[in-house]
Amino acid sequence: MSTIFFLIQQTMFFTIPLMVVALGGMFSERSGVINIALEGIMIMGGFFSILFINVMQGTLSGQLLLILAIIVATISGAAFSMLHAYAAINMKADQTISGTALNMLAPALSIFMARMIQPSGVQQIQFTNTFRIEKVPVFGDIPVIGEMFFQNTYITTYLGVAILIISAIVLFKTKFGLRLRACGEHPQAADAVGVSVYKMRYSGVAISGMLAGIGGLIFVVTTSTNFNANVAGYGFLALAVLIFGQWNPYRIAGAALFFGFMKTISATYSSIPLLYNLPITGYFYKMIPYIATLIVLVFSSKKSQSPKAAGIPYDQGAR
Amino acid sequence: MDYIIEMRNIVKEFPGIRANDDITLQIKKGEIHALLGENGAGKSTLMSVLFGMYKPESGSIVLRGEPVQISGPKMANSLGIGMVHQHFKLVHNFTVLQNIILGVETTKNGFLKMDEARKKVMDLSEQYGLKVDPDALISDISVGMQQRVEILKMLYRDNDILIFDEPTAVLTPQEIDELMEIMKGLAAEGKSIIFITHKLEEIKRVANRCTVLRLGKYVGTVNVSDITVEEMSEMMVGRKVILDIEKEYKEPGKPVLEVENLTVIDNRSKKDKVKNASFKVNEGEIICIAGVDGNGQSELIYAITGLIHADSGVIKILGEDVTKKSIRYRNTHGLSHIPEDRHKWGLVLDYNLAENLILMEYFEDKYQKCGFLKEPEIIKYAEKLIAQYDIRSSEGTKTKVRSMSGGNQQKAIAARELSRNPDILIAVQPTRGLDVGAIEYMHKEIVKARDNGKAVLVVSFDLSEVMRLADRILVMYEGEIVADVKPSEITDKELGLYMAGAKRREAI
Amino acid sequence: MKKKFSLPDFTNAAGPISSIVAILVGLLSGIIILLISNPARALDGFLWIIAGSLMSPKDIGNVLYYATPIIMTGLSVAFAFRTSLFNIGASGQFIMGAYGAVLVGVKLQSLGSFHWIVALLTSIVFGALWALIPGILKAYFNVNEVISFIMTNYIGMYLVNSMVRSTVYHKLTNRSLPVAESANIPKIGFDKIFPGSSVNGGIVIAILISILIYILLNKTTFGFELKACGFNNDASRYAGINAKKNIVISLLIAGALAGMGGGLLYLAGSGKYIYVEDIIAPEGFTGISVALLGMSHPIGTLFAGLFVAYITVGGSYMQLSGFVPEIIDIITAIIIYFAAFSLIIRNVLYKLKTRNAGDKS
Amino acid sequence: GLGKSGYELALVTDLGTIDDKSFNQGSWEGLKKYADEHKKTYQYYQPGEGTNAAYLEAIDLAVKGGAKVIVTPGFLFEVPIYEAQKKYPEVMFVLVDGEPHTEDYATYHTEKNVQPILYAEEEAGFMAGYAAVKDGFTKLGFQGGMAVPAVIRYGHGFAQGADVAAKEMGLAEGSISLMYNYSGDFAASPESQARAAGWYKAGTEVIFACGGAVGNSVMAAAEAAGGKFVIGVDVDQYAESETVISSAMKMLGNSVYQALEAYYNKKWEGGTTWVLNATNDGVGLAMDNAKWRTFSAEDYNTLLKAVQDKAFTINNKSDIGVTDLGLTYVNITEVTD
Ligand SMILES: Nc1ncnc2c1ncn2[C@@H]1O[C@H](COP(=O)(O)OP(=O)(O)OP(=O)(O)O)[C@@H](O)[C@H]1O
Ligand SMILES: Nc1ncnc2c1ncn2[C@@H]1O[C@H](COP(=O)(O)OP(=O)(O)OP(=O)(O)O)[C@@H](O)[C@H]1O
Ligand SMILES: [Mg+2]
Ligand SMILES: [Mg+2]
Repeated sequence: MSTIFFLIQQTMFFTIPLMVVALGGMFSERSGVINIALEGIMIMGGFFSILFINVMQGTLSGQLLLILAIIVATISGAAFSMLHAYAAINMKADQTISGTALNMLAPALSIFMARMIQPSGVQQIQFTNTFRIEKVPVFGDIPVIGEMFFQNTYITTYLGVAILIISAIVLFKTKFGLRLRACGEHPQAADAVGVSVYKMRYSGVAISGMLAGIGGLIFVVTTSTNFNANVAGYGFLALAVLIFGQWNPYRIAGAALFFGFMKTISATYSSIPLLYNLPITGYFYKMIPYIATLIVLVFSSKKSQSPKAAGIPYDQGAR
Repeated sequence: MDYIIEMRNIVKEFPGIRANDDITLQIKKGEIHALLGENGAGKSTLMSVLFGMYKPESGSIVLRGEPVQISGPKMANSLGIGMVHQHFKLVHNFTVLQNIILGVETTKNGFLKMDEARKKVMDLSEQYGLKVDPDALISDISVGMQQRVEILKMLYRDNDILIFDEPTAVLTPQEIDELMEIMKGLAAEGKSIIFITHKLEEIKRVANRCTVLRLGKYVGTVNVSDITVEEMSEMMVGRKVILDIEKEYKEPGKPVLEVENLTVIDNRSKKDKVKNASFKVNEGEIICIAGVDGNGQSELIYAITGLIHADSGVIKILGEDVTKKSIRYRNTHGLSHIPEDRHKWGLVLDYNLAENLILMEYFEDKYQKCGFLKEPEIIKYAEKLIAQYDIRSSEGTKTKVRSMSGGNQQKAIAARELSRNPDILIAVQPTRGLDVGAIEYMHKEIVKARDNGKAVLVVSFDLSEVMRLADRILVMYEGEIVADVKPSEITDKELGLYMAGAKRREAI
Repeated sequence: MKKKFSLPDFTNAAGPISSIVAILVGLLSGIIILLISNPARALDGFLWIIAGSLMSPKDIGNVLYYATPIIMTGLSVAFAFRTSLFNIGASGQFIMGAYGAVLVGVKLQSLGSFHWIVALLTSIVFGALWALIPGILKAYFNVNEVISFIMTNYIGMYLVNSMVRSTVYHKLTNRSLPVAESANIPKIGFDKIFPGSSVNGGIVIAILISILIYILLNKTTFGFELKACGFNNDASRYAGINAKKNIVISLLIAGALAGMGGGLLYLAGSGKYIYVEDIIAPEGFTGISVALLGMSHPIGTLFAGLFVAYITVGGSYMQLSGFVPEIIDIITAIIIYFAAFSLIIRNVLYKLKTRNAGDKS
Repeated sequence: GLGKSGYELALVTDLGTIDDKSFNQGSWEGLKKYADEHKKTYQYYQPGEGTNAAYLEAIDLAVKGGAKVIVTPGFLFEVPIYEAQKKYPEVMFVLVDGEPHTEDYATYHTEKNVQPILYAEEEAGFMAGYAAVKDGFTKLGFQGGMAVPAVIRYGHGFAQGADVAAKEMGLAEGSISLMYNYSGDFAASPESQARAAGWYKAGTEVIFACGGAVGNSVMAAAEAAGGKFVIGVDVDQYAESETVISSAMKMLGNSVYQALEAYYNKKWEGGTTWVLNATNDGVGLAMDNAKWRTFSAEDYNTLLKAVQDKAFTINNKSDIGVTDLGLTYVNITEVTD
């Protein structure tokens, strides 16, 4: 039983950042802008928020500091994503190109800035993790559920779940969501009924920036004690989760869970006797999440549909 | 004055072309005003200016006596102007209801309130006889219903100036009748309607006045009751147009295309789209397949041309069973195909004209050697076709097809398919969206092929086209061939009954 | 309209011109960054970027050496783009190719003067086979290629690590064994022309392949089919082209190109080994940048690869003025960012041209 | 004026950066300290890629930049320095963690201008493993980074130290468990965090984290698990996490500092290898901020003395596996690849 609790807790460490970032990507692509810059945005969000923690941790600590850091990550991610929005929306740029450029820019820029800002001239940014919650009051004492979901956790886990629910509601139940989706499917139709395609696309990209920024912070805080200008390819994995999740919030959550669980198995099989004793090599375990994803895709891709207008710059004049 | 809307001296330029050159258009309240002109005359552009999608270089718009600057569709809507676009602007994976409310949603605390919207839509639908299913996805409904959705969109916004850009090009005769009635009803209620169409008899039927454009310039405005169809078309083209085809009787030769008990089942819905269809097309004969859109015509043609595979039955070309053969095999063994959707199937829009003209033959020894393309040969051939079929474009063989007008794109496809000297020519909706001049040309080419002993199979939703072209008419209804008649033996009305499924032939 | 005289055809030249504009903007931003970080030495630093790689034959040789693998991965990405496929999996194909080359380079020492050829051919086959998986998944199971490429990047990395350990492992250094001398690509005299550098016959192969790909795409029926599929899958089906087969072949070729890039680098005789580390080969991602800067044109990609290598070598000299080499990455990123604006630049050029034409008529 | 003003002291990094929490960083800190104290100009250079040729180019660059002494951390420089020592006879090289040799290991040769420095990491690891078992831990873990020789020697020493301590304490054979893994990289990652968390969950009490930033992931896992510990590496890492109980150190900075001092004081000992071990205080266990429960400073001194006196035979081969060490008290679960 406790192994199961453990697996669930660990799965969250992989799942939450992947899901949050993929949901961000969903808003961007649903508005019609392909965002392969998620990796770069995560790095920028991680950079500024960890730098913020690094600077502030003398005076602040715990959840308040984390919440402020989340705000910093949100703003910096959104700001960085505007470079992509400007290229994709105003300049009608090829979205793959500008995304690639930002993925290249982010690590170089954050190393450069870290070296400039930090007195020691190093590129890593240290922080002390004062954010873990041993046990959530009240909820943590509920039998089974408490141990599974409310012990040894971070507020970012609940933030992730909240983001999922809010994303789904915003996308499907609000005026904003309806208009956003229209812009990603048929921008001419949206334009013809007076919806500003530019505004919606800017909003979509900005949300993707915010969520990817947050995702960068979550990634670093839960897995390390310093930031070194990378997020280990999780931005690209989030992109894969987005596609795997077929641009739908619930499916994205499912895909992130699936992938996170597979990752957990492959990283922790050595402490699960049942798995350790199987005649399977460590490298194979490392490959399992990726192979499993491919296999699932083979069976689920036949009817996969991306937003129709994603990746196509919107030109008012064109028909 | 008592014009509800006046567009004065509108000039609109695109790179390299003046699409609207000093055009004036005056619409009276409560009238149906037709806008007439050849392909590329500037009709859609002018309407886009009125709808705020283009900003004109010069000119002014006066609405109900007040000069206005229309900054965008949103403002146009708020001024009461609505538009049904030539290419529908509907989100394919939204429901009917979602499409109607998009842009004018009612919300409570930021959440959509669909119930009120639904009631209003249903009321309007009842009041104007515009039958729709509010919860159906656009991708699942017929073109006719999609158009009703577009009209409901305007009514939902309480628009009283309604623009219809070529609304009938995609409708069946019955649907056209319905639309005409609806338009008359709307006008009677005091709404003003601008109606763009290439079909002069429709103008005759519903319009009060008609403004004619030619090559971006204003030609004149006339009272429809004062003018004949012939005069109108002369005004538009600048010369006389002969739409009636001179076709001599020809005894059909041996069968070229034979379809036996063909059945096609849709992968997704598992419904049979074509049921047990059998027919023959003979040398020197034009067979037209009539029917309401969505009754299996597309699937029938796809199966014959190999784009989808037949679930059962046999297809023969010149006696050879090709049911299991590849598309390439059929194309090289006597089959030519002018597809219904020229942008989806017919052309590689990013290829230039020459490349598109050899799209079906690039692999032939004429155009390649050891896998290398023979460029001089290709250019020479393309230039020959361009001259022969009068394909107009800005840069000749090098023109990107994307930048060509719809009519000329269609000509390019026709040139390519006809010049391959096929045994069986299949043409689907060959004149869709073309102006009368281009239609005249297209029809001539089809008849010429027949006269040269080719077998021709035409699919059309346009009854007048069917009546004019066909030596024999097949009617498809729900995947079955329900009639096989000669045009001389049947009236439009009777044909309509077959198409609506109200009548079927007794036995085959 | 009669043509009396006409402007050079800027619409066709717009590609190169917009890339050049992007490069200028990128370099300009480079100066600004240098000025921000150390105004006193900014000019020094900038001169290094521009001229550092032209200082000696050795440096020029190294530009050619660094350009070789990224031209290949660039061609791989560009080629797939031509069929409308985004080969974000060049990294996996690259490392697979590298492994194939190293395997043959280490194990089959008896091949004599054919050794390097067999090793290189193996890298091509390994790269191609690795791209075959996403190709088949795309063509026959509709699996989005971006996701399967990302997955095969990781799988390829782990697989190569595992195979290196079981076949050609040098435990003391945790990397692959050195390949035999005979497996190194011949220097064909470049060691005399550019003494001290690592350049070898690989660059000639890369250039020849670029030209070959250009011919393949633009002069052959096969290229005609591939591009048609890329532009309009439906229309090419209508024209009787087997689109599925073309997707698979296109990715096979893309994989072969990236795999060959791995072969060319690991057989360069510069002391390159496959490290058993869990890091995805960066050459694949550089290939995306190179392809995009080269506007997915084979010859453009060739020049883009040379350019990226050129400022990278120059950029390492910049360290002499106290600047970190990351600045080069920043500059390259900015260049690519502005390269994305080519559509706008093209439109401006087009307007200039048509206005001019309009004036004359 | 390209390249006029020079840098007298230079460091060329290998695949890592100067803040890799490993030998690049340690060496750089020693170089910096000396340079700052003695007002020397200094700079580090990053090679274009990880090949012998690229390392040589970076050395060329450093020489061009006016370097008199070049520090090259890591065994990857063994072959490049073998070339460079002849190419630049007037430039001094400090080769940390290696000795110059040819690519095929056939010829080892150190010129007068090269000061190779080797560390007995196995001794540091040995002391860490010994102390851990003496402190009462029986469930240990070793989390290496890439399996490079220095990391392997740390790990093997750790296992041997634990084995010896268990024997001394009269514990039963196989009573010490050791989870053993090389992560394959030097980066913090969720995978390493999860692996360590799994070990802790399954009972592991203390993990010797020996792979640069991989250690940060282990620390994150230890913090999350609560009541679990980490042994740091190379430098005293107590400041990085509450959970760091001690660190197995090698005096990278010191030795680089000393080599530079020797050069400027005309006491350069190039041509012969410095082997830094417990005897010459080149390696050790961090005790100043240690949080051992029972293992005291006194215990450490006894241990150190014994190691210095070579009282234990510690296997330092890096081309064998940990299970080849033939340990009896330690039950090794090797998480292999
Ligand atoms: N966005 C555009 N950019 C450039 N040229 C355009 C654009 N839209 C229209 N044109 C040009 O303007 C002219 C008028 O086009 P428009 O679509 O208004 O014609 P139309 O009368 O509606 O024709 P049709 O009967 O074929 O619908 C055409 O020559 C066309 O090439
Ligand atoms: N982005 C554009 N740039 C230049 N010209 C354009 C553009 N979009 C459309 N056009 C022009 O608009 C004209 C009409 O295009 P369109 O495809 O609407 O033709 P159409 O006759 O209306 O055909 P359809 O039957 O498909 O409605 C063409 O002449 C084309 O040159
Ligand atoms: Mg029109
Ligand atoms: Mg038209």
